[in-house]
Amino acid sequence: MASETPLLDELEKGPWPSLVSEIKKTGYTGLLKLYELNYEDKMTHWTHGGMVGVPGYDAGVIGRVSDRRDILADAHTIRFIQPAGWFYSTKKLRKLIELWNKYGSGLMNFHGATGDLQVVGIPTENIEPFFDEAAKEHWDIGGSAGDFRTASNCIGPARCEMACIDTNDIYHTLMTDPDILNDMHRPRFPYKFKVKISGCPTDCVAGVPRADFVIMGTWRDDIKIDQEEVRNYAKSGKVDVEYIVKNCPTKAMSWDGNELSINNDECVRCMYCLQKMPRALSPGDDRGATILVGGRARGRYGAFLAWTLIPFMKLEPPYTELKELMYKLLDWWDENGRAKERIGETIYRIGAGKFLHDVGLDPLPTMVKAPRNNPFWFYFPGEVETDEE
Amino acid sequence: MASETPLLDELEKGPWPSLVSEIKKTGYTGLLKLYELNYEDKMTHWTHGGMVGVPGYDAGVIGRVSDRRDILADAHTIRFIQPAGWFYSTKKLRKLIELWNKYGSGLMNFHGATGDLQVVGIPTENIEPFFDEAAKEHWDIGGSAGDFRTASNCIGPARCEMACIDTNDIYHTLMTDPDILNDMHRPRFPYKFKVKISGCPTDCVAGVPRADFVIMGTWRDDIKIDQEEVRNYAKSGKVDVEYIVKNCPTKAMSWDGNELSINNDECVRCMYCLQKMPRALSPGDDRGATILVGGRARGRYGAFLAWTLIPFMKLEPPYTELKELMYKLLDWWDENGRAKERIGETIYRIGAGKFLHDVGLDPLPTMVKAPRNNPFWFYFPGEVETDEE
Amino acid sequence: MALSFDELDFGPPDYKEMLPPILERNYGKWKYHEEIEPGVYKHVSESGEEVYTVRAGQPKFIASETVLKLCDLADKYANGYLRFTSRHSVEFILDNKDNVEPLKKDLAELGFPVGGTGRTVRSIVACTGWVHCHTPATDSPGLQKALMDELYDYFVSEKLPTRLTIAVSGCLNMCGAVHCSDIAILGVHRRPPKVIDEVVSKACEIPSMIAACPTYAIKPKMIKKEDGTTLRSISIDGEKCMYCGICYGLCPGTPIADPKNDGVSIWVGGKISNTRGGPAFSRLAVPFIPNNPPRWPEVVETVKKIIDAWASDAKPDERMGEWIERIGWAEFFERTGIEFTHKHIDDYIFNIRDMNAGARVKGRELKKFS
Amino acid sequence: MALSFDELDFGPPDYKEMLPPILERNYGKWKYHEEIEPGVYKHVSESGEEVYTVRAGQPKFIASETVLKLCDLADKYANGYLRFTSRHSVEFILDNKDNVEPLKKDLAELGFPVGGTGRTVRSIVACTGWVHCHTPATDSPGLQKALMDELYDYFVSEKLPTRLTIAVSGCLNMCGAVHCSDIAILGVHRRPPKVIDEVVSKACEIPSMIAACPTYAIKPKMIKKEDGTTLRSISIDGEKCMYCGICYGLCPGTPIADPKNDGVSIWVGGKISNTRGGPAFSRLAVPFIPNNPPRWPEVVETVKKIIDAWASDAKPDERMGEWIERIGWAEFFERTGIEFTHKHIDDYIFNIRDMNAGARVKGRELKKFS
Ligand code: SRM
Ligand code: SRM
Ligand code: SRM
Ligand code: SRM
Ligand code: SF4
Ligand code: SF4
Ligand code: SF4
Ligand code: SF4
Ligand code: SF4
Ligand code: SF4
Ligand code: SF4
Ligand code: SF4
Repeated sequence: MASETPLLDELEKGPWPSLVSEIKKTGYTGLLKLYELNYEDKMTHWTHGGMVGVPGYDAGVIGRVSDRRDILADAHTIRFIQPAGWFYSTKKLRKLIELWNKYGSGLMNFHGATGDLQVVGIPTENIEPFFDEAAKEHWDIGGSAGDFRTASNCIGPARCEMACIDTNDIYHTLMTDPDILNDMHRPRFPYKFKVKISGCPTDCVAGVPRADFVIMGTWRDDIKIDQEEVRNYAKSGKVDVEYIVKNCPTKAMSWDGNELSINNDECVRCMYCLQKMPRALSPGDDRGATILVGGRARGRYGAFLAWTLIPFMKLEPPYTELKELMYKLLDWWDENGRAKERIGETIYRIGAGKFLHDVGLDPLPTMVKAPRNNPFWFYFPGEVETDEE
Repeated sequence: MASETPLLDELEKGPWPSLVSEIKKTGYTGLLKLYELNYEDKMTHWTHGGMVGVPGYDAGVIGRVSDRRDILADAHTIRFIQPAGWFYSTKKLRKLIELWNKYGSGLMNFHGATGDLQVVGIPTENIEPFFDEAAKEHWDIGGSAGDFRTASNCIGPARCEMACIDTNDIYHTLMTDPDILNDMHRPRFPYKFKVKISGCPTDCVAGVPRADFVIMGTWRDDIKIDQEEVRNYAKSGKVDVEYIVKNCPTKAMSWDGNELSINNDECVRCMYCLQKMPRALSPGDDRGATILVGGRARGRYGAFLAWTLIPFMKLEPPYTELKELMYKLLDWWDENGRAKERIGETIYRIGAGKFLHDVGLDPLPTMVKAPRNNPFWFYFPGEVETDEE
Repeated sequence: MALSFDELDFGPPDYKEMLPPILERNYGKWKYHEEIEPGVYKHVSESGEEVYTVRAGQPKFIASETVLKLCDLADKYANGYLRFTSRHSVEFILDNKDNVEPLKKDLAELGFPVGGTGRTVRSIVACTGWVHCHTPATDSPGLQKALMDELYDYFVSEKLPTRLTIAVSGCLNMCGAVHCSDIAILGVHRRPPKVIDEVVSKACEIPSMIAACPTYAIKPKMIKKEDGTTLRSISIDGEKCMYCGICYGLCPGTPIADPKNDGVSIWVGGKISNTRGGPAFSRLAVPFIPNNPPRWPEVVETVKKIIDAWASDAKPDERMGEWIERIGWAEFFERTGIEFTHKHIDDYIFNIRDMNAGARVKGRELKKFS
Repeated sequence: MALSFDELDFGPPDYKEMLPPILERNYGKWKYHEEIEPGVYKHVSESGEEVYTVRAGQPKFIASETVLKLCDLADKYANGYLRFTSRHSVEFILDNKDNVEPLKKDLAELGFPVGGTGRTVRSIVACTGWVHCHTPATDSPGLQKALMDELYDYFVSEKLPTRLTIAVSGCLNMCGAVHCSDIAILGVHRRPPKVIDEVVSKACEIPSMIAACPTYAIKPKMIKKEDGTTLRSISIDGEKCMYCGICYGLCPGTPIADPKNDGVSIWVGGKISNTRGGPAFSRLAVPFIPNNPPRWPEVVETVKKIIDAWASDAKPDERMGEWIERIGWAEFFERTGIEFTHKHIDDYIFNIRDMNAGARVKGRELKKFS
């Protein structure tokens, strides 16, 4: 018998695990047909499914409907807030899967690019009972629309020697904060607001290009050097110490074949040398975080990278200073942002100087690569003499 | 008797030659008073003097009137096209001065920032008779307003071993071209159009930041090296060859203490090494020019630096290809430019890709530092399939 | 029965209850790590304890049945815990070195490739695409599969100068976060949405559409019909529209999908981490390749060509963008045989800063381009 | 009697008739040059001939009487020829080495400083300013004089790491081409032009004003007067105006000069030539210093401070901007004691590219700014 999905079947070949085989393993046959049709027509047959969700929540469920209702009608996506660091016990997962198989398609996504645990393909009428049961197992729904999105964090101190902050604890504290959860589940902002937490400037959670607010571990004092281990690396032949020294972007290192020295004042904590020689080098002890603002992937003015707002902030539970800063920015943005404008764009449009002035932060030379090169600026009221009258 | 210009008198002190003393040496007493008043009031009392000029010309005379007609009424500025390379014979200068003393204030400016020989302070009724006589001595008037401005050129082959093109001859050929002179004396463009000609990438005439069209000498073959002279430099102790090699921006050089070698494929003709060791290094023999477009000092979008349009063009008299290119750009700009928009801005607003397409030049990777980073472009008609109907 | 408000807003499960015990014991005490082989890390704690991580790639979507199988492996070898990474690999964290090989064997049986550490291609980040989204110009999950099949060897063994990140997004919303990847595949629409006036007038809220369009390309329009009645619809300014498809999300009357003109673009040289030169955007390499499902051979081939050019010449630790910066963009186009076109020259907001200001042209280009 | 059209458009005098004979003979044959002492170059031709150039500074404006004296010197020592440079120095080109010293002596008597070559401050490029222009916020020629008096020693003797270029412009039209200078002084207006409705309505062509404003800040306005008549005037949008003064050039009813608020800004680190890193813009150092004529002591002092910080630390050939790039902007502000303010952060078109993307902050700044 000829296959009903000849095109998709091609994607079952080859060594990489096949998403087509995965779809086939589920009972989500409507999707299989629709997906094949998409391949045949070289276009999607999905359309937006309008507002669907669970009572009390205005976000976190992505409405999906196909334009070929004969094949597949409504089949929505639910975003669950993932646990910190994407850690799971099989016990917890098995229970969720049980419920998902009962109410939904059985197709899952570990994880969405923002970080959520996503389950895809649930008819409208099943959403509420499914969530009722999932909630009892402590699975809460994540973000969508103009809200505080589900954050994400790198593995941090759980398994990484570079971690300068407790990424998991910060994440969990934020994601269980009532204000934040309220702002996640009831969108009120001009657009989405994403937070990512990396334990060090390596940025393994990709915050700089993708998050509106980035918390990135760093340290103020000196890189710790174990000279013996440096020599071991050099001797082992596996690590070329000279080459690393040469590649240091600030030329802050020197190596005489026996002793490595680092000019910690010049070092920008790029993490290159530490990552190449983790046995020998480690972050200092005076740890905290750099706070960056304004990243996003696309947008009216193109992509933005998040930039250094606060060079260094000590971070201790309950992270009150952090949360206050975050809400200071959110409030400013809420007041000044236009529809569909991310905070970085609002700052861009209004001007970083004005933004800092408004939120009461000091301008610092570390915020810029270089000062402005054009004379087009304005004065705050009071800076300029007006006519006496 | 107390001085009438106590403030300006302060500027007669000090070792640098004083422009105040110069003004005092002329008969331009009205200016002295007005200028003192400007210092007293901390503002200018000059206003624009409307359209003044000589019959047949619509540019080159800058109308000046003061708002204190009791002190000084009309006193205009005339721009004369300077000779190539700013070379003068005293004979020629003396004759001009004779006429200027007869009709004008006696105050001069060698030179205006664009390059013209400027004479400042002539009443309206004297302009015509002055120019009548000056013209007989072959002093022609330069540019102003939306026209082809007086060009300028570095000393080039007249005295510089770096010169790869004949800057003086190119300048003189352009500045005596009937089309160009017509476009200089009868403004018809959206805004000014400035041309600067440097004999090599050292850009001693500052074309890149200031000219709409820059002609810059360069060469295609290899830098000529006199190894003996390199060794002499090294031995002399006056030149640190190793340091120069280290500072080469493309790391194209190497020096073993005896022999200097250059990877001419990597070299970007930055001129650093040649300027440091002129006895030893000189430009290759296959010479021509890089053509750049779009520089300007200020403007709606801030300052622009001119960028590499044509990496290499052979330049031989009568420079027909050069002139044709220039007019191709001028025509495009004339058609597409908005009022008060320099050509670089028109290209910026419309897009360099579209500009190249329109004028029929090939896009080259040398035009950019890096390709675009955003997906926001459009397709030319014909590139996209339309609906069959 | 709906939950009462009090029972809402409780947040994610507590990670502390799901942390492998060895990680809990050594939390914040890690001293160093070593890559043992592709896909396997050893982390050593100050306490002396060692932990072994086995990392495997997975497909963009996964059946619950398969997740249960992963759970089985976690129960068998990893004390009942597993985790996923920021690039969506799955990780098993072992407190017993002896479990590494058996686990690898079981994963191989399940069809899960172990790798993606060190000098490998990392797991491709892909968005939803044709599987479940309404705006894609191409199918990211399918492209992920087609590419990874071809690059499989680069994932399971270390043959590259350093890591290579690839991301795929179905459209310029860039949910696959493509814009800072070593190589990025981005679906492109090449025409603004069609406007089907009848549908717009019947089914759509025009003011919301106008407000939602990020480029202010949508304007209201009134059509006088022959029968004397009027129809309220919209018009889209083709010079402003960025082809984001957001309006289609609000209104079935403005479909953006266009089989004849949709396709794929390729971008190169982006980077995220602060290491060495710091973060950088990916830059346009190929503006358009038509969609050729199910396996997009032209895209796969071009990606392969780019990787080969880089891999054969880059120095150790030199990421794609760092390599291009060293050899120059002109040379990149030369070596990959990719054509440089008008579209490579930025004509968007910041373009002027990307032009080659001054006359700095390499000797080799002076010869070539004259 | 006016010239007929045929007699117009003849262009500049022929330079060939004004070229010193030794330059004509050796045109295009120069082999190398050497700086003999500050202000004196020797150029050697392939023919073996040597030419000596003596360069001197001059004021922005010069009396014809003084030009005649320069002509006298040219006749006496330089075969009746002289030239000026692109930075407005005057040069005497001598075919006889023995003329160098007597010429220098005569120039000294005339008060013309010989120098401005090699590792010196170069002649300051200045615009017209209060001497003859209608838009300045400060007096460039006066500032040129005040600065050069203070920096005289740096002009006549070689005490700097390399050349230092300074330019002064009276307003943001930048006729002194300040934007790519090691140090730039730029006059700044801080308020848009005042609008004097009576004058505008009587004396000005409103449509031309609207068309000429580069920022589209001017809009027409109608005022109903008490006597029932109306007055046509304009309004200026203070958020758009860039303070260029162009409207005042067309209309005396919109004066831009404002003694209370006009003053001077200082910019650093620009560069023109393609050497090493290539051309670069000057960047804001000091946003505002009030006008303090006749000698602007605060400006002079700040410039001196900046030069000293650079000169005491820069490596050979390291221009101001290259030095700052090496030490970092935070360090520049630290060492000069100049305050970093909101105004240093670009809020104009391209600003986002100037932000410090990523978390790359030097250790010293992490300590300082926390
Ligand atoms: C599911 C997911 C892709 C995936 O398969 O991984 C996704 C899917 C969609 N994204 Fe996204 N985005 C997803 C992560 C991202 C990311 C990556 C990230 O968050 O790190 C980005 C780029 C980063 C950023 O925010 O700049 C991203 C940028 C967008 C945008 C552009 C937003 C912007 O500010 O420019 C849109 C359009 C919009 O929201 O207006 C968008 C819109 C959409 C919509 C909701 C399309 C729509 O309007 O209906 C997609 C729903 C598809 C579906 O059927 O579920 N998605 N989206 C990711 C969310 C899963 C999760 O919650 O974990
Ligand atoms: C005389 C001179 C300054 C000097 O003392 O050296 C000068 C003087 C004036 N410039 Fe200029 N500019 C002079 C070179 C420049 C330069 C430098 C250059 O050409 O290399 C620039 C910057 C380069 C550039 O073009 O971008 C320059 C950029 C401007 C601008 C801004 C133009 C723009 O495109 O943004 C204006 C305003 C305008 O024209 O709209 C302007 C306008 C003016 C006006 C005409 C103001 C006005 O509207 O009446 C000034 C007349 C003053 C007077 O009384 O003569 N001037 N002007 C220079 C011309 C002398 C000559 O012909 O040699
Ligand atoms: C597990 C993970 C974090 C997480 O919580 O999930 C992680 C974990 C580690 N990263 Fe990462 N990185 C992870 C995503 C990233 C990302 C994000 C991304 O690719 O989207 C980046 C930024 C990539 C970029 O710059 O474009 C990232 C840039 C790095 C780097 C810097 C690479 C460089 O170019 O210099 C290092 C250092 C190295 O590899 O030498 C690093 C090193 C490490 C180390 C070795 C640090 C340590 O001491 O343990 C960690 C384990 C090894 C490894 O290579 O994966 N990690 N790392 C992520 C694994 C993703 C995956 O499945 O492949
Ligand atoms: C005479 C003049 C050209 C003219 O036709 O008028 C000229 C002539 C020479 N320049 Fe220049 N430059 C002249 C303005 C410039 C300018 C334009 C400017 O400053 O506005 C520049 C660009 C400056 C900049 O980059 O900001 C310029 C950048 C150079 C450089 C590159 C300096 C650097 O930073 O690397 C050199 C090479 C050097 O000095 O080693 C150079 C070298 C030279 C040499 C030595 C070349 C030679 O072989 O003869 C020429 C004579 C020595 C000298 O230092 O002046 N010339 N030179 C100009 C003298 C201006 C003056 O009175 O001071
Ligand atoms: S960001 Fe730093 S702390 Fe987090 S996983 Fe990467 S290297 Fe470790
Ligand atoms: S962390 Fe980076 S900047 Fe600092 S010393 Fe190491 S390589 Fe250099
Ligand atoms: S630009 Fe080149 S050719 Fe002209 S004077 Fe300067 S160094 Fe000589
Ligand atoms: S001209 Fe410049 S780029 Fe070329 S070799 Fe010399 S220093 Fe290097
Ligand atoms: S990138 Fe486009 S196609 Fe992919 S999930 Fe996001 S909106 Fe959909
Ligand atoms: S596709 Fe996007 S940009 Fe185009 S009209 Fe629709 S909403 Fe606007
Ligand atoms: S810069 Fe301003 S003040 Fe100076 S001449 Fe030009 S227009 Fe006049
Ligand atoms: S000063 Fe310039 S920008 Fe301001 S209103 Fe007048 S013309 Fe426009």
